[in-house]
Amino acid sequence: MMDFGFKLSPSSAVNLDTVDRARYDRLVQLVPDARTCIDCGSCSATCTAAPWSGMSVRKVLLGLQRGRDDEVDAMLSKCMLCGKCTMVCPRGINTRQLILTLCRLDRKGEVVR
Amino acid sequence: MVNRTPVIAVIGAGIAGLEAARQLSGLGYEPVLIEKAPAVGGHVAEWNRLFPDMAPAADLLQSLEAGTSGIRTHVDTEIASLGRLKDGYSLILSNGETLLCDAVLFATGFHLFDASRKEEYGYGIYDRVITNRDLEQWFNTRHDPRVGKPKAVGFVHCVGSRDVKAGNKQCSKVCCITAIKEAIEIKEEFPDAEVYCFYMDLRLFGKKYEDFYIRAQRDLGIHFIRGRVSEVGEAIDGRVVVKAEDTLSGKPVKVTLDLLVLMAGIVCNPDAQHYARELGVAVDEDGFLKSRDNLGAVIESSRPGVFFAGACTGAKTVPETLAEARSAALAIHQYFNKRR
Amino acid sequence: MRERFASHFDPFVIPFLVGMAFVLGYCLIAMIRVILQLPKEDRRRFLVSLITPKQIWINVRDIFLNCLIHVKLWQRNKMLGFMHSSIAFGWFMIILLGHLEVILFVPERIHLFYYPIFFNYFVAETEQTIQGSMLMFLMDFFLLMILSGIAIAIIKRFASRIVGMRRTTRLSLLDRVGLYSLWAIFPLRLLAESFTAHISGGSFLTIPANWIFRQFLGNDLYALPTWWAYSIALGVFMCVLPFTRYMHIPAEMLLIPMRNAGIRIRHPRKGFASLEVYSCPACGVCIDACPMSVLKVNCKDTTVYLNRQLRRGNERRIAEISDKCLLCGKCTAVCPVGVQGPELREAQRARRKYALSPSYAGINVRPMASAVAGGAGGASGGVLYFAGCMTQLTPSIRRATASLLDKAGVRWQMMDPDGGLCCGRPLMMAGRTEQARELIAKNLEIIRASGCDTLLLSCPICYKVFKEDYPLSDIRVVHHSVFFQELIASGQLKVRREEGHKLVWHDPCELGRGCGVYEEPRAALAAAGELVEAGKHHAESICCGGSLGSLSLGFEQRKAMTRNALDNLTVADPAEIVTGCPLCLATFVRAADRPVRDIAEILDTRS
Amino acid sequence: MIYQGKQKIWADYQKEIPDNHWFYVRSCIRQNFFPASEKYFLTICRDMLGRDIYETEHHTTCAGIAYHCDTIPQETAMTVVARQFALMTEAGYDSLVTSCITSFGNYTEILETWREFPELEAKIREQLWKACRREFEKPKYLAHASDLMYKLRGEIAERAQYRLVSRATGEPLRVVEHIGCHYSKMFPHKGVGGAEYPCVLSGMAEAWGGQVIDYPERRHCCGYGFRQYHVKANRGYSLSNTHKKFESMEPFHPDLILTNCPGCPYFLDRWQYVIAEMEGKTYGQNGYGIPALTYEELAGLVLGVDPWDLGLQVHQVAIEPLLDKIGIDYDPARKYLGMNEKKIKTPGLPTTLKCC
Repeated sequence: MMDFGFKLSPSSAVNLDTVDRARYDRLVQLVPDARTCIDCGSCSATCTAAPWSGMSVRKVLLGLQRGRDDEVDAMLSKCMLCGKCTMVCPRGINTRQLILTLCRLDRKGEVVR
Repeated sequence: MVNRTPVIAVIGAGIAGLEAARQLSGLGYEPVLIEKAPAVGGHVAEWNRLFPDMAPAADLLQSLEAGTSGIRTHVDTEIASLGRLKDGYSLILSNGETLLCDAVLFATGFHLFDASRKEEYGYGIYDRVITNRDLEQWFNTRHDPRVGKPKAVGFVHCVGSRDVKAGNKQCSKVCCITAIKEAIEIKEEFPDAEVYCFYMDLRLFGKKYEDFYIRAQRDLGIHFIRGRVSEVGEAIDGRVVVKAEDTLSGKPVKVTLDLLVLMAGIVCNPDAQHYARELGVAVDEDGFLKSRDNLGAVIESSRPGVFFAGACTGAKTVPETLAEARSAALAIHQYFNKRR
Repeated sequence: MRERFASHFDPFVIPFLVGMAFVLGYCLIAMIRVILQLPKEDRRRFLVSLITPKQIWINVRDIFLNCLIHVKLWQRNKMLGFMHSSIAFGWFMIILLGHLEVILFVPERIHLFYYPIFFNYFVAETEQTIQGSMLMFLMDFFLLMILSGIAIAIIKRFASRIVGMRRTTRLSLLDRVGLYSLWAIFPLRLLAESFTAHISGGSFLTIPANWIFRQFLGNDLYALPTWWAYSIALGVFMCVLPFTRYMHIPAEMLLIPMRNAGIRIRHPRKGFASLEVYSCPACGVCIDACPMSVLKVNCKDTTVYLNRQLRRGNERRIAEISDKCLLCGKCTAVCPVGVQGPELREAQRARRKYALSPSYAGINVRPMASAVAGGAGGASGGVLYFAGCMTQLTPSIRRATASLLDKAGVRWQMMDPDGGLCCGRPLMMAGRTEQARELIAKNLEIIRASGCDTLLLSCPICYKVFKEDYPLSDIRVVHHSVFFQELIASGQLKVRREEGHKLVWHDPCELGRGCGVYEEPRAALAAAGELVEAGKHHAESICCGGSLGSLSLGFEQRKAMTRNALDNLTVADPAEIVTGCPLCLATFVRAADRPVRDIAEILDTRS
Repeated sequence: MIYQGKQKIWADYQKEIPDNHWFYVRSCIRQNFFPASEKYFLTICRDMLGRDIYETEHHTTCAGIAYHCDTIPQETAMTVVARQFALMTEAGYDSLVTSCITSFGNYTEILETWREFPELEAKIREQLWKACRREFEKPKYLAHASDLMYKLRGEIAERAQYRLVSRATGEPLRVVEHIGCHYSKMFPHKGVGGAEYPCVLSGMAEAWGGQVIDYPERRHCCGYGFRQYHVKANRGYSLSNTHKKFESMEPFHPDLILTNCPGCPYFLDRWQYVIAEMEGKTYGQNGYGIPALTYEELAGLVLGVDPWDLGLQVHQVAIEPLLDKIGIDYDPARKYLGMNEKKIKTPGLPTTLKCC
């Protein structure tokens, strides 16, 4: 293929028709409350790990629904399970359970054995 | 004041007019209902079920109509002109009748925003784009080829509300909860469908509204995307391609839907403006009728003897409208007591 | 005295012999397996302890007190204590006396297993000597004792509330077989001995019974069948024993010396863990004790059911039960055997596989370390105060602690003024020990850099992990309630006592049961007001419901537990509820009908 | 698609377009891109339809490109535009028609700005006077050349020698329209049919026998975007925009793309080659591309003008399959003959995109 010195840039748009939500779907099956997130951001604001990975349960949930798995995994990589997010969540979501469950799922949404 | 029973012209026989007329007649007055449409009931008559208890709209109307059975009602009747008299008002109706009355109650309600004015959404152009009213009609009749058996459904909040360019900067108040109600109903009807709600803010202020929201999220998995739909296109199979920004992740999103429901907002009724001008009653800058005071006298106009009930002064829920109708009746009662 | 049969044998002993052989063989193999499954160093330590004289004495004492007398049960519930010890001790005595009889009267038959058990069938007229009638009396006495215990057991089974238990376990089929055969053994023995009492002799129970039976029946035809029935009941019981909760009888006898040797759970299923599981008598004391049991749905997630599912290998339920628990440790505190429910669960959690494992190796703590370097005020020594994650959400604790330290003139500095890393305890609780170690290493770097000699914690969750899992032998790790109590006692901190102001102390799980700190905070509080106790307190205090231990409990369920814990705390109608844990505080504040404060806040306002 | 719904909207967006006496201003770049288009606009209007259209060699750029590239302030552009108005006034015309969409947008924006801020207009008048001693009247009517062509579509259809219909099947050709962004997105009421469903091009295509097809990304920019293409670092972004449009229209199998902007046909044409070279993908039938025509070229074709006189040989995408489909006569041998009927050079053929 010919090199023109520039390339097609990939679209930043999320196509909800094709986005792979397998991990999210399995997660909400196991932790149904995860669906009730209202993106208030309390969890991100209080997060102990946020300074090191931008961890935010809100963004994790959103990223899963938008097919941004790499970002999700990067955020989860520094979570210390300290439980502050669970304490502050106004919807009473058990965010620690959410995170632990998520860590057990592979990209296809299967629980690793 | 003569010793006959005071007559009150109630303009509009929607739920506000019906309830006010019922109360007025109970207080010993003679209300006269004037309705432009061929039947009473207004917008509620077009609706299927009402939040928050999902009660059939027909039940509410039935009880209201039963309460107004003995009241003089002109349907299919417009008002040709209104005039002020020394002690009252005169209305010339389109059926040729002249009505002399001692007080006028505006129960003129609202207009549903004409969704085709938001051209980018393609209402009236794309086959799969309908409005909240169309969907309620479908719930009532189960007949609308546009609905079909959708696998993906979108709801666009704030169509014609909070939109300066559409000429309405006000919030229509009830669309958020209506959208969630309808989304739940659709999901219950078509459990396999993915349902998306595109919202700017979710304003769920009323009793049990938040429960609807949580139910929609947790039990039904309805997707809420914060972002206004910017444009809608039609794919080759006639489905609609919807573009919006998911403002919470800061990314544009695109989704192909089988059905797009536009939550047309509540806008002022131009007829009411017209009548108000004829009577010398003030109209607010948002086009709705202007209350004498937005705290203590929402149901009173700037003129004695002219009262408001319901959505003619701004978007209202059904219970708010009914409460206003009752308080308007009481205010009219006090008005006559003072004159006596 | 004479032996009745020259053959010294009757076929009816066969069921007993079969059962005996089976159960002995089974237990021997199981014991060897458990010992072999221990890690090498644990096994050595255990075997050495078995031949250490002091340990032998302790083991014998503990086995006697726990397995036969059931001291712990007596302390909790006299009725249950009596029931269990009457059966266990009575039975033990009957066996012992049986052997004594054989040794005294027919010592040449001691090699016959069944002789001590069926002595009265094989040997006649033993009551005619002084020893004989004495032994006969004792036999009847202990049989009566057992029968009274059995009677209570039967009542308990059908109306548990009478013996003070709200809930008991639901029995499995084999458990029922075991139970009914156990119930049957002793009445059958009474019958059998009664039928032969006019031949073999008897005492105050058996002779009158024999007399009555003879009035009705007038012959001995029923004697042999009842001995058969007695033997069969014994045989059945012993054959099903390994598969029922009664396995706890032999298992506990191994558990006690092993625990005394300091063995801990290292593997979720093997070795000591399996021994604990089999030592569970399924008495169900933990069901009532468990804070989750406020909601009926959780009753089946208590430790007794964990043990049952572990025995059955039901992985789905094991995972569910392991994740739900608050790890408050109350089940262990009340357990007559001392089964470590939380540790068992943590071990199950640790076994889990993850697709994604966080790593903290990349976190640079150097800025935090250099911020505390050189100790408070530049010199080494002094107090390093680590507030921890949860205290960030309860700034009042942090402020009060700082204020008290200043008032007492302590040289101190903050380890995490702008927030720090987590202590690692929540990861430990979730079974992610490897990750917790990484965090521990990072925090150590900061602590070492500070040069402090005391590490002060206001959060018991942190306190426990710093104390147990951080290699900090040269640094004193102390909870603020203890530290302030010392300052008050030494006069460095003056606290005004407000008479009549009732304060109740809530023992946080991690501080009380977790680290054994009960008295210091009470002493400190007593200096500030009138200390009252909760309904259940000290080791039996009820978890606030907010514990990080539970991985799956939802908010709504926790709310019910919090309310229950608050009801318990307010029985003496205290003016304020005081605790020493930011998580308890935050949890209680939401639901309490009166002020809830940290001990530091109370002391700060009174000093 | 509900056609009546569109008609309802079109009814709301009609503009007054006088059908004679126009002052014509050319585009800066079209003569290089598609040199015959402007020439044939004048030929069709003047010679075939007998209209009076005036143009002068004194007119300059409208400065729209510089304005949209952020290299000059708007006031400068206004003064340049004021000079064009002066030329129009001096020539005795009051209707201005522009060849370029950006010019049209620029003129419209300036007139609208003056309407809102009359003091700015006064200032510009003063500046123009100082600069070149000229005075001007604002045009009474401002139209884009495609507006005028839209107005004349019926007359062209009457004189048409070919219709946009497949000769083989009798089916109407599938036409994709692409409106220049500056045509009506800024001021929907200044364009025929508004901004969402403009009918300026679809009206022509339908009048000449074609069938207009809508596709989801029809509103999207062609990708030119001034700053995107001109700055090489952004050029991939320019290409990506075009690519997005082609991906969206692909399932509809369009026969041709009709445009009314200088840049659009150029980028919709040339980027097809670049995409083919980069991705190995072509969007027309049998490995060809989709021809992107200007409205003048299309009008010329239906009126029977020789394709090579219309300059269709300078398109990257081969035009012959379309000509064959309609049944337009052409002489392949004349494709690369110059004005003097002598052979000019034949371009090299691309590796992926099929060309004749």
